[in-house]
Amino acid sequence: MSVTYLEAIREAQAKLLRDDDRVFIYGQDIAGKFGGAFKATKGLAEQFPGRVLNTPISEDAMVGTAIGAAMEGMRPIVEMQFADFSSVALNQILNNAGTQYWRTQTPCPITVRLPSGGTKGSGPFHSQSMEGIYSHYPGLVVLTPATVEDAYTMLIDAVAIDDPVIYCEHKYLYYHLKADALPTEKLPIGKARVVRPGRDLSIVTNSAMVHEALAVAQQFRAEGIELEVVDLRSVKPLDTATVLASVARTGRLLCVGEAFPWGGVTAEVIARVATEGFHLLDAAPARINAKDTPIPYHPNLWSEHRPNAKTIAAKVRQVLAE
Amino acid sequence: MSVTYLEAIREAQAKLLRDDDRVFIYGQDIAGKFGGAFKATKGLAEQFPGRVLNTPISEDAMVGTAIGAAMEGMRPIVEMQFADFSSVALNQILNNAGTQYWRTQTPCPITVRLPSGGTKGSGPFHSQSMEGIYSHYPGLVVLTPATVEDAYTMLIDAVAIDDPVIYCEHKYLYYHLKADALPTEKLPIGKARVVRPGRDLSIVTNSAMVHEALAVAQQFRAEGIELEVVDLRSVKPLDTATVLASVARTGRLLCVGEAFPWGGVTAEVIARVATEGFHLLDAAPARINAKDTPIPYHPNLWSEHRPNAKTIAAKVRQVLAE
Amino acid sequence: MLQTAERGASTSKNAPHEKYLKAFRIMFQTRIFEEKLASLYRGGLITGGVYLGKGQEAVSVACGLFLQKGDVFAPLIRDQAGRSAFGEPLVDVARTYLGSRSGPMRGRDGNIHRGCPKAGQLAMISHLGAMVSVVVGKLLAKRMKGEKGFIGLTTIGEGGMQTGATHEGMNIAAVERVPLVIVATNNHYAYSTPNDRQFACADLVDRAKGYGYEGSSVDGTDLAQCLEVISAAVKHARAGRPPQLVVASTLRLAGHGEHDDASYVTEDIKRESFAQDALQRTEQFILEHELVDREGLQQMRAELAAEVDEAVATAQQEEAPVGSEEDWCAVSTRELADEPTLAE
Amino acid sequence: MLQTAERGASTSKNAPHEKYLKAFRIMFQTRIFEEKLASLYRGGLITGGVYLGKGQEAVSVACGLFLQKGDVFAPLIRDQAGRSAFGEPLVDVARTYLGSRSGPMRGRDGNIHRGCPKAGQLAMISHLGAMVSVVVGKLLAKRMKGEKGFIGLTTIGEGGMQTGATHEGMNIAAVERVPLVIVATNNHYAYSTPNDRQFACADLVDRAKGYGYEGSSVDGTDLAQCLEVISAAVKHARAGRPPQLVVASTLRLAGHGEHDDASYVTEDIKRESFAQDALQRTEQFILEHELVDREGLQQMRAELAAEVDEAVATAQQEEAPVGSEEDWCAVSTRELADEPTLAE
Ligand SMILES: Cc1ncc(C[n+]2csc(CCOP(=O)(O)OP(=O)(O)O)c2C)c(N)n1
Ligand SMILES: Cc1ncc(C[n+]2csc(CCOP(=O)(O)OP(=O)(O)O)c2C)c(N)n1
Ligand SMILES: [Mg+2]
Ligand SMILES: [Mg+2]
Repeated sequence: MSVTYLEAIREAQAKLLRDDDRVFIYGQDIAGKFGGAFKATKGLAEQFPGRVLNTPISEDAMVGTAIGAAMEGMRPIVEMQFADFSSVALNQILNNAGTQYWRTQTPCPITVRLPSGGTKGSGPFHSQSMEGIYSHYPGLVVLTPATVEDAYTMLIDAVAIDDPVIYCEHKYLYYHLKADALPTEKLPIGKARVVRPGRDLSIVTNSAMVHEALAVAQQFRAEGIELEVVDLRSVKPLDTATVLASVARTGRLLCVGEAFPWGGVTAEVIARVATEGFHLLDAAPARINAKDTPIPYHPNLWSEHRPNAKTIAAKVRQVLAE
Repeated sequence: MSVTYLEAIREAQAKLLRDDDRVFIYGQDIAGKFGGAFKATKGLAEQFPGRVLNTPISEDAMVGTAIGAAMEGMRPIVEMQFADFSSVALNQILNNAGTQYWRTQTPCPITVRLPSGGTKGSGPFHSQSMEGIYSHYPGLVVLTPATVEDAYTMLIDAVAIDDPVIYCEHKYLYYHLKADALPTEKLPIGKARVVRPGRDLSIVTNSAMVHEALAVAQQFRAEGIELEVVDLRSVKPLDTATVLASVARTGRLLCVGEAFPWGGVTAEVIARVATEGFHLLDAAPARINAKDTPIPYHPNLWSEHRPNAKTIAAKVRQVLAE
Repeated sequence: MLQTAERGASTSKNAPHEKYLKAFRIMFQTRIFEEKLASLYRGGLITGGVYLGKGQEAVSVACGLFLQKGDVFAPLIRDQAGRSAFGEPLVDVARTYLGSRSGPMRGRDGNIHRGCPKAGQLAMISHLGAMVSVVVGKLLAKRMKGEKGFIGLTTIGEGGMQTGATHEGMNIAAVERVPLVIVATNNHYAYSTPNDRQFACADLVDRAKGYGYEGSSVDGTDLAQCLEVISAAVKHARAGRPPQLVVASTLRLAGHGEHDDASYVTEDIKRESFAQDALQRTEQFILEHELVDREGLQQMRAELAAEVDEAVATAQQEEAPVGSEEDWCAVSTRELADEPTLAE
Repeated sequence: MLQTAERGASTSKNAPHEKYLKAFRIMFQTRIFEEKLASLYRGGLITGGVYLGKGQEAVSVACGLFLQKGDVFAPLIRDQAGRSAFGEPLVDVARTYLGSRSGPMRGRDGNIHRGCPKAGQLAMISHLGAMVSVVVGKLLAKRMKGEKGFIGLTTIGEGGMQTGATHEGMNIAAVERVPLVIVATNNHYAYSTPNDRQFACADLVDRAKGYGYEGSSVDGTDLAQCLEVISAAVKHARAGRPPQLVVASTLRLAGHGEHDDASYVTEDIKRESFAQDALQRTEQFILEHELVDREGLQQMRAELAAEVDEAVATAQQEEAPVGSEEDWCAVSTRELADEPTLAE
């Protein structure tokens, strides 16, 4: 039996509902037989009556309701239908959930699931990666699982955390990623993972781009070049220590991100390495992001808009040549 | 006669209304004798009947209405009462205004004025600096004038630009900054300015922090240390060339920002210098931002939360010591 | 699914609206076109979603039919009929679905996210409700520029009415007293969600009063009623009366999109009067009243299908956009693009 | 500003509500306290804004007075009376305005942005409407946990009703059928903005039906009516009837905040019946009906003022927060704080 990334998310939620009375799931089209636009809650409403609830098309109120429930001791999981629609819930997330503990010392343990990232033909409003925006503000934990195992354990951990968690699950990975079974081990939240050890250059990345990076690393292996790939897993907190240790080993850094180019995860990682690990660098660090336009609908455009194995490889050569 | 930063904003709007029939101003409490929470439109409603309009408390609709008017050929200026409230208009700004031209080739020349930044006693929801969030998404121009002269000319230029502009005016500067007269010259939008030439270290900053940086530079002068201060003026587009030229002169970089520490302008500037000007750096670059908590109400806390002359000076010494 | 004459009784009594046949023609072509789109989708020839208006062609066509040059139309996902009635070329629909670089969206956006603002038809963003205030802005600007006689019409679903954006947009329209018509189609599902998880009022038309709108209800399966009620709303808006809310009742007769088998739609609801197929009802009325005979309809179908086929064929022959030739610049002021070199 | 007995006639006829005197006492103290706050502000002893409830003490006190342990109260900016009625200690108000580190907000937040969620009183964020859905969530959770008999009450202004957040929150409350009471005070100004630029319906209570709420209107200057109508709404919610919308009519009798001279308030509106001072009306009623005599009122004032003075004095003696001792960590899970070293 194999488990997809999407199934891992569903299984994690099933386990959470089973093990903890305080958990409920709140979102659009997640209940009934339907089980969500991506089927991440398929079967759960029937299995856990009254705990998987459909909401009106009201993202602000969905999150506000979750905040209230969390302050009352529950552990709500909010499913956004697409990350992109969380833009209309952003005020509740940043200003209400994010400030609650600091202002009132009342924990606000909500988990907001954001189906994120690009897939073919999804266009400007069903493809966004918003982790950079949520990480900028205080009070939130922002996660971007890149593997089936992490999708599972990090969601379970997210719900256990006493703080608001933005859980960015990548839609492209839903069906593309498979593992043999659900994991029995885990890395704690807040720790990055060296997914492929290397010698010549560190690619630091997250979410779906981890897999592009691995493909590139595989390519370079044939040439005797060993790229190290670091999967950030959590972008806030960001595990600077693991990143610095990697750069210490390789001396070279390329950050790869699927989000827009101004700011975001790649800027933050480079800023940290430059400020805290400047002398570890043997060459200028580099980064590669999506282009600075809305995410295009057409596959021909989309595949050029996001970083891909070709553009990443070219950037790797550039950094290695320095 | 002297002109404050706030008066410059009012005068710019008066001139815009006078010179261009397409301009109107839309916002809460901006009309009548009242003239806005900060009086940035004082007198304008009476002088330009029908062109300075009060709106309901509906930030999303305020921006949506401006978008429609702009697409129809007008040049609306939207005043947010505080930058912080633009969080509930963010969807219209990012996803509607920001994508309009790329998607439909219809220009969307709105200017959204965001009274930004901290002042004493304003607390978590009346103090925010949101330029980092708006710059992350494509399609917008994001400006942060730091002087009376720039407040005036950049607002006039903003309205002339065929694209959506986020104009972040700093509330602390409203009354604190004075010039002798309105400017007769200007630097174009998109260009940074070296406000103080130096030799030993470049402080790259924007908005109110420019003045903290200048104060620090003044302090160091006594010790024979010459700090160069670069005012970014526009954070998107970001004038990398001017920043790099400054770092080329000084070999050392400190970025100072009033926003939250994860991401934002300081991360972007350091990432650009590290990637494009690595070999110009004689020491690790550094940055200093606000703390990673909501912006506190109490002046004792607030003055420690934001960067200040003391913390900036300490950081300068650290970078110089390397 | 074709219903008995009794259920269509209210229609049969009245003389048909002068635009009845024209409306039917558009509805008919819309159905043919949408079936074509569905089959292209099933054949893997369309990337991304396909969203059909099946079941609400009568409401939608009426939304487009009474608009004039200078009016603003902001359709949503189930408005193929309205878009055609407003004058959107069929080929542009095909181009957008098929990703032709010659289409109005040039492959940058797809499917229902299309429009031509210069021609008065806005290109929706996905976030439901966001277009309402944009229409208000267009109307406000027209008034400021001294234009006269224009109106704006936008559509929304019973689900979309629950967004904050719709509320703010509807309210600001009334405050600005712009000539807006908002046609809300309660098709009893928002994706898979039935009405009891969407709102709790007896009838959405009750919202009209709370905004200072004039409200009216319409049987969305009855073309004659749709034409009458929506043309009246348009006329009222044009005459300077307050904004108009029209609430139509229908059942969505397709999946949310073509990827969705809509198995959550209950058998009970399919037996409701609002579950009738507006197109079939219209066709039946036409035959009963001998406005067109069976043969005429056959011929009409052939003509309409030929137009659809031509539009699709044209779009299919056109070139797709090419990444390396694309202009990756999101601002119109090119010199203000941020460091194009950063994005590889 | 004191009005004639005729204008208060409706009140004088009825026997006073059992909580009438208790309510008056709180209103009275609120006025004394707010005058004190205003004078501290004028003396430069308060940093940041001061927002008074002058003119709407009757509505506000009624909002707090019928709530019980286990209920949820989410007050807004003009609810000093309601907060006191709900049990907020005066000293916590003084502490928050004066920035004492011992207050519930410990100097981190100020003035009206205070609360004690553990005691059922939420701490508002500024964004108007944002608290509505938070109350819904509290109520939903209580139901899930098996609690019984609780309700939630939140307040809003006529301006705040125009935000998308209020709309979504009100609607979702009805969908979840939680026992919510929302008391909207139409005090005819939102900061400087009069109603004609805020909404265009005849009466905001007309919104009730469109959400499936029960609606009622109340003269906010008449304490007896406020007690009656709001206690009824609370009772209805507690009994499981749909959410309740109460719309009160008043005039804001202070500036938006104490920095604002409110010179935009027209002379005409000050002559309206809703412009009466609820506290003065109540006092007059009490004297007329000899519930308390003048001397008793004098004595009451002295007692209430002494309590206020004590609260202020206590807060003033307490220490201010100190930046270097502050715990700069926004998450409760300390090990998940992001690199505290980054922030100097
Ligand atoms: C703000 C927002 N949230 C979620 C979605 C995803 N979504 C697209 S269509 C849809 C259902 C819409 O239902 P309704 O408004 O009733 O229109 P219908 O599809 O029935 O015509 C949803 C939830 C969206 N487009 N916008
Ligand atoms: C979303 C949002 N926009 C703007 C503001 C700024 N603001 C604070 S109070 C206020 C006026 C509120 O008016 P109303 O709701 O009528 O309440 P009142 O002050 O009259 O009690 C405004 C505009 C805000 N707090 N939230
Ligand atoms: Mg629907
Ligand atoms: Mg008000």
